[in-house]
Amino acid sequence: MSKNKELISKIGLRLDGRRADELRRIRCKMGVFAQPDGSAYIEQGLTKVLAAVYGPHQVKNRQKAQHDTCIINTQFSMAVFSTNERKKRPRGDRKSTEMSLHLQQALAAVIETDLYPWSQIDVYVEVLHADGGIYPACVNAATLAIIDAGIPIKEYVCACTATLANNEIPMLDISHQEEVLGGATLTVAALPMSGKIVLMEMSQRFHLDHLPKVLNKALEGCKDIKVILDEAVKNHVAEMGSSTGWANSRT
Amino acid sequence: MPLDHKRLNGPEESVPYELFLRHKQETVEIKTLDEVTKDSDISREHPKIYLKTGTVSQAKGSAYIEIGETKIIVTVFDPKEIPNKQDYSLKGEISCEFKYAPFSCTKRRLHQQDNEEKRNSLIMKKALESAVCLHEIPNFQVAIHSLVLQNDGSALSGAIIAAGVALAEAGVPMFDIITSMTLEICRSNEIDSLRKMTGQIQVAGEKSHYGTIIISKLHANEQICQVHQTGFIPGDQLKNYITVLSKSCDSIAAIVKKCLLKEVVNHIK
Amino acid sequence: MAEEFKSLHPLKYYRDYYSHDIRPDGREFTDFRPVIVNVDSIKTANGSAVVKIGRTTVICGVKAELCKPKPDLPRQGFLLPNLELPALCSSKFKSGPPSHEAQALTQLIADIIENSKCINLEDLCILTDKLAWVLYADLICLDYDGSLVDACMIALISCLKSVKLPEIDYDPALDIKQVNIENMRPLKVHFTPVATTFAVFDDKIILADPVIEEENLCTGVLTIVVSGDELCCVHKPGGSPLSEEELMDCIEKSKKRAKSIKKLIDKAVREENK
Amino acid sequence: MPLSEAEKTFILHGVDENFRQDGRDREAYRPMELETGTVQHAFGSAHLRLANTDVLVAVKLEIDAPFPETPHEGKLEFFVDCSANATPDFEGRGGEDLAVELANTLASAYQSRQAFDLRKMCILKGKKCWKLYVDILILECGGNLFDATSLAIKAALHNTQIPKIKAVNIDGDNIEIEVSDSVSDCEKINIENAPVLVTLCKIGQHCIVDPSLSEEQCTVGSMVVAATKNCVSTISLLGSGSLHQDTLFQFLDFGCKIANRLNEALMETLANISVTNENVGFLK
Repeated sequence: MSKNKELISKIGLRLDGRRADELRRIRCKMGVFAQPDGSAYIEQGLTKVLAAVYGPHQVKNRQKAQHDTCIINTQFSMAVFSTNERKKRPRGDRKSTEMSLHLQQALAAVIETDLYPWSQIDVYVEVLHADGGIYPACVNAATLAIIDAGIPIKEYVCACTATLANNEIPMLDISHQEEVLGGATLTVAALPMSGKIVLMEMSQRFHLDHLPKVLNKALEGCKDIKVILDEAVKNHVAEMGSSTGWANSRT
Repeated sequence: MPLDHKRLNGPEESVPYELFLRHKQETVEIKTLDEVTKDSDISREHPKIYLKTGTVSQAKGSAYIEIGETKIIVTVFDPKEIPNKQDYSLKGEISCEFKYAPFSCTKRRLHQQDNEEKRNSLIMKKALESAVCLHEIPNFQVAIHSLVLQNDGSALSGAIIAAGVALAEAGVPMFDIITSMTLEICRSNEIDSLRKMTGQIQVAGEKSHYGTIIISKLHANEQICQVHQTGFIPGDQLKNYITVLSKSCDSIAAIVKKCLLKEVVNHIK
Repeated sequence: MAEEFKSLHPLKYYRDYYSHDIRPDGREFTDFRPVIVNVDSIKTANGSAVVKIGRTTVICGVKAELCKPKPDLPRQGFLLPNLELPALCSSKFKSGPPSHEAQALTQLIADIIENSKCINLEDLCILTDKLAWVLYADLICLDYDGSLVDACMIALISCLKSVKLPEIDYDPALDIKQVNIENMRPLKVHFTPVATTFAVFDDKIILADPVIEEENLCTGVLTIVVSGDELCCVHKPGGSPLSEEELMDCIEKSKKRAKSIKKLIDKAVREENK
Repeated sequence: MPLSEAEKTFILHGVDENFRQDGRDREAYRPMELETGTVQHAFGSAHLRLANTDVLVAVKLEIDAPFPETPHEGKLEFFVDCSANATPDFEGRGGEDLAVELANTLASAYQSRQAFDLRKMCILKGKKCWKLYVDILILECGGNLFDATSLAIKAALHNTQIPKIKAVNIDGDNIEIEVSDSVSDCEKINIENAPVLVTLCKIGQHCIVDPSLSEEQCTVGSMVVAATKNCVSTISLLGSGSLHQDTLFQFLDFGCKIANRLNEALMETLANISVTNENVGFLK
């Protein structure tokens, strides 16, 4: 665990100059594309993800249609140039299938699926640049895209990663460099308003004593992200609204 | 490359011996571009073609063609229902497979279809789609398989001509006779000037390769149903080339007609 | 009428013929179809042959390349036969990776070649542990009308007999290879194994050189490979049991046929070399 | 979405009058936005948006051994990925046919030595060369994919920085290549002759360029012409259907003319793009 010690310097700064509980800069935009029903772009540090939502629409494969709920269909894909080493295929490998599934599970927790029986919602995410925390960025982007599409959700679903630095300090929003150097990474997808955890995944062995600390940190991160996303949504809606002139109408 | 468990595997790596030839031969006969385009006889200059139907007894329709030294065999089977199709489609489909035999080229070909073969399959499919009355075979698929036994240029054109004849023999309804011709343009030497470029129908020798034009033609209405070109050719010259090719297609149409007539006469007897 | 009857009641159609001691194509039970061998028709290959037995057509082409011998067999080159049953030869095959049938037959052909020792793999070695020839012998069935193994073996052997390899000057110290294509030498083929296929119909009638319909309807198939006077291989994948007597009778017939086929191959190769 | 006969007639008449649905004339493109250097860790990249068509191109470099047939040439490979973001039809392997067709057309357009000289990519004859991976990601499909992609590729290649080779150490079969890691010590690729693809559509009696999705439905025949400076490097008919020879020639002339114009506009834009600008990517 000697490597771990270098993750935070004596004066409490991380490799990229952040403090332990700081997120990377998040920049996002909704409504990037015209053709999908909803789309969003998010940058968390250098990690960049595009998400597009189509639907709700008729179920493509009729046999899969459900009479009481809608199907959430997700596809995770990584651009071949998104990593340092060029990838051979953008999708179809085990990791991306797993990612699609996890994304689907996180979204199923918040979307009001019972409002759309016999229908299907497609959520596609495309990673343009991978620099750690791919899954959280995908979840956050997908949340924004779903809001952009106007699909009712129970609340935001946000995701964040956390780890333990120097065996004592919990650390938030891990970059790729820290992932490589550090130990176990905890990925949490949560509903920050109700404080419920939707999905939790651990990359390595981890002492149970440390779990509460790290988990709390990750949940705090989710809450911080929610604030940022919320603001982005409000700005977007205000922008869209003002362009249609709703703020000025007095009727 | 992943190991092929379904075939016998030899050494991991082998190289063609042609790479180490002591005397590199100049096999390409060279003509300057001006000569070619001025030469009014060029339309008759396409290589000798031998065309025969009914070569494969197991198939519904088949044809064997020789263009110069190029030898191709094409078969057509009975229309089958389109596989993995959920909705009813008003138009039929064509599926084309274009394959070189492993020993057909100077360099050994692998068993799996490579990019060139896939591209040729696609060009062949597009060309034949406009010749076949697809609306007469709704919801059905006609499979066309072509195998190049020896390649000496114009393989794709040969496959298209032979496929047209094989389709006719199989009784698939068609709008017209389809023909095709390839023009390979070769460079006399390494100087990259267009003036030095030479043109000639059907030249072997991949080293001096400069560009290729292939057209495919339906004759009753003078329609060009497929054109594909590579190389770097000035627009006006390209038009000349296409005119030349189009003329040479006309003379092939006569051969195709003769072959089909023979087939019909044989059938009546 | 006959065509309709044949496709509706194929078994009865054939039985009716057989009860008159004749086959639908006019042959007697033990008659073979005519064989045509054409050698060296593919110029891009190092050796090639097209063989027709009746309507069954097989083309074989050999491409020679250079490689390093295997470390455990440093004095040997490679001969890799491979049978393709492409979708174009019969409607029962699909394009894509080789079918089970193609894989099984490829293995059978490779075994026959190895057992008969018709090619000495050491002839293919140029320099021990450094350089050797690898001969890719690709057999492609162009028309599948029964007795495929027979056609494949004739095609492969005539093809190997037509193979000519250039002389190579190899300097192992500098790793310089020089190929002299003006000096082409033929490959030595020591033996001529010939395969003969029989079909057993209704457990009793033995048909020589069956066509595809006969193969499909019969109750057992038997392939005998003979090289000169020696028996190389008997391949009988299940089906009707045969008595020893019947078996010996088949072997005798195969021996006779092997002689005539060998003559045919040699003649074809000799004419080409003239 | 399929169009009705009346809608098709409307489009047809518009083309006849040289005044299309969106107010363009027959030779006009829709507005384009181009940004280079969008993908930070690629050697070169470009992001092009043509109306609703969105294409991202990144160029990656690797050191590889050249093909034995062309020992003095580098390698160039096009890979097209149709993202499902563009349309749900592309999910899974749905976009593969289009991707292969596009990659093939690009490969044959860049095949000629005059169009793109791969000999510059050779490091050591017969042993080492650069391999260029041109990866194209299609993020949104609003018609006219071929043109947009070719422009983006040309811009990405213009943006590409090939590191200089510092030293080559040969030790028997072992060849080690030292690559300069300084950002300033790079070479540019000459893209002067790199072809531009122009999709031409015949509607009624006229040719148009840059068809929108609804115009694409009205065409009786369409063709891609790859050209620069009046030299054609690839022509290919799209879809099935046939043309008369005269129409073909009309296409060719028109295609060359438009390609020249496009190429000039692109080269001018590329010359004026400032390198220092912080890129905005999708945030704009």
